[in-house]
Amino acid sequence: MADVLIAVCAAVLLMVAVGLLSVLRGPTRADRMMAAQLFGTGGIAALLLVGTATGVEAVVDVALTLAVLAAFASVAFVKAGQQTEGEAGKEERK
Amino acid sequence: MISAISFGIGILLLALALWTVVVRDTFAAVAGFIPYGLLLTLAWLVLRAVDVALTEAAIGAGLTGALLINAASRLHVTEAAARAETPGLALRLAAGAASAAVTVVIAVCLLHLPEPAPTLAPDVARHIASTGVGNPITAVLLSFRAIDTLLEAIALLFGVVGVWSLAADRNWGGRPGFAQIVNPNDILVYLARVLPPIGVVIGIYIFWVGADHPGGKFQGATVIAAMWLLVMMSGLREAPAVSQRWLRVVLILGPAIFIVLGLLGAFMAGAFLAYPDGWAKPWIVVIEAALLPSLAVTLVLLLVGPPLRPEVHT
Amino acid sequence: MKTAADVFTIVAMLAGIFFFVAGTVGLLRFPDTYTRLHALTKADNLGLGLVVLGLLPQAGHLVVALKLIVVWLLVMLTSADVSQLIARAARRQETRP
Amino acid sequence: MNVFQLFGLTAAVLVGLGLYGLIVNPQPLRKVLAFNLTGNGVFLICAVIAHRGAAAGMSGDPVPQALLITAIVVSFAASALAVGLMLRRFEETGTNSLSADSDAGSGQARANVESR
Repeated sequence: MADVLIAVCAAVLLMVAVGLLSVLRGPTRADRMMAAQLFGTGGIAALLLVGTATGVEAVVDVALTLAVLAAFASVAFVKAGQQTEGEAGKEERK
Repeated sequence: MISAISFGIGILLLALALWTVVVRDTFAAVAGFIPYGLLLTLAWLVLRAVDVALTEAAIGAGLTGALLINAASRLHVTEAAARAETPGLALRLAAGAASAAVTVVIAVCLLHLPEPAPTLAPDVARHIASTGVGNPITAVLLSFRAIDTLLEAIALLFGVVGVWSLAADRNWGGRPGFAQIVNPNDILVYLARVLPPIGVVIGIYIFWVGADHPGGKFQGATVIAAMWLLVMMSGLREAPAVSQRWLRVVLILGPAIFIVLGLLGAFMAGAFLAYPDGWAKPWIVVIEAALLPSLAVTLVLLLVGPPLRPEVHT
Repeated sequence: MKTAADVFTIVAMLAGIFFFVAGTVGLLRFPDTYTRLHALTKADNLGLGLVVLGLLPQAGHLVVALKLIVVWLLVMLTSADVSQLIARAARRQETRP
Repeated sequence: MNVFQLFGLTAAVLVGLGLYGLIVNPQPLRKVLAFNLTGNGVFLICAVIAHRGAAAGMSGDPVPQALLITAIVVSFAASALAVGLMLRRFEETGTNSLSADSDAGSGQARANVESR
């Protein structure tokens, strides 16, 4: 069973990696922020799979922490965007 | 099988690291650094350092990302000017050669590590019963190497003092962060109302299980700190003014109790930070419980930065 | 009994992988930020849900199984909110002169 | 190749990459990022050594692992302090450059700060 879980984990990681390639290229900042979001879901799945496969029961606690905090950077991104907008108002779009 | 997945993690880690070093746009570099932190969590897990994975998940994936994203957004206007200062090809080649040399030296050293591997695990296993805790990492952090943890708590406190010292004179004693306009129907406000109660429970849970399972005060404090920051970012509550007495008391409470108990140990057990026989577990619990709020407040204050607005007295 | 649980796990995992693949294909193929965001947050969440579902029979303890479900619920809550936030940020950037 | 060698090599390359970025990239924020890469490389080395030291029924040597936890928290504090310095300097002078003649544009930026 452990091997199956690891194989599934490899598949998920591969998909996340390909997705990362796509979102990190942009073009907009919002696209790039999706990288965090992508890893929030895919990364937690991979984490749970590796942890269960290697018999580390405490992996659920790590996943819980990640689940609570994964949104944090994205929230900071949105807030920072609003603030710099108020301050300078100029931000190039690529 | 596990080495196949490790290979994938290693390659992906290096690819993301390369991205953060070479990409032109700083925001893109930071956006790559966040998944890098999450991937590192996976690496710690594969290396069976679950406590470290937990810390990385909390700090590396959560707080550091928020810190850097905010900085990258604010400093965006300076980027074009700074890019013009990129050093010439000769320096870049020299730097590349030097870095490659360092890499090779480290790699060679790591491939020739002594056999059998030196380890302190048997010593920890022999003495862990005297501490009363079941998690060897907690035993190391709060008993065998308690002085490190004490100094770390103090170093973090100095970090806060350093950040505060960056305040302009007119803002001293005021509130960090800019004034915010709250839209009560915003989805962020909804998130900041729903998530923190759950997050605080999870933070306290992770702190509590730290005695016997992976977890502990650093990880728990980080989760709680992030929840408070979320409430601040949504605008529901303002950051506290740094002149508030309760804030300063909470900041020093943990290290102070740590030092007092350490001194008490000097009288009762004959050495600073030694625990009297049979009292180790309760002392550790008291120290950890006192450090939890101090660390949470410290992390929040490190992230929100120096005061930016004078305190308005109403 | 053991094999039935394993078969269930494998089926759920395969379905989960399908949705992760769908999400990534969406990221690669969709033309703009909003549709990509849609692909990411919907498909990947379902993928994670199925992976969690598949892991449930492998969880040694009832508490672990409950925590697994909490993880999924939390991810759904946060990613639904964050996708809205990111979409709004993208829209603000777009409508700016 | 086993897990130790694999992550050991990854760590060595991370240190090198971080070092390169630290020297070559002129922007302070990028230097902080690069420094974090180097730091993570060192942490990874520590974790590999801890993993090799698995004995007495433990999955790793707990002493380096405990050090790692301390190190991660402290490196966050150091990054926060560095970012704070950068933002403050930007606010005061309008520049975020490390070169000696970068204070030229400070007048305009200072006016900007005063008007806030």
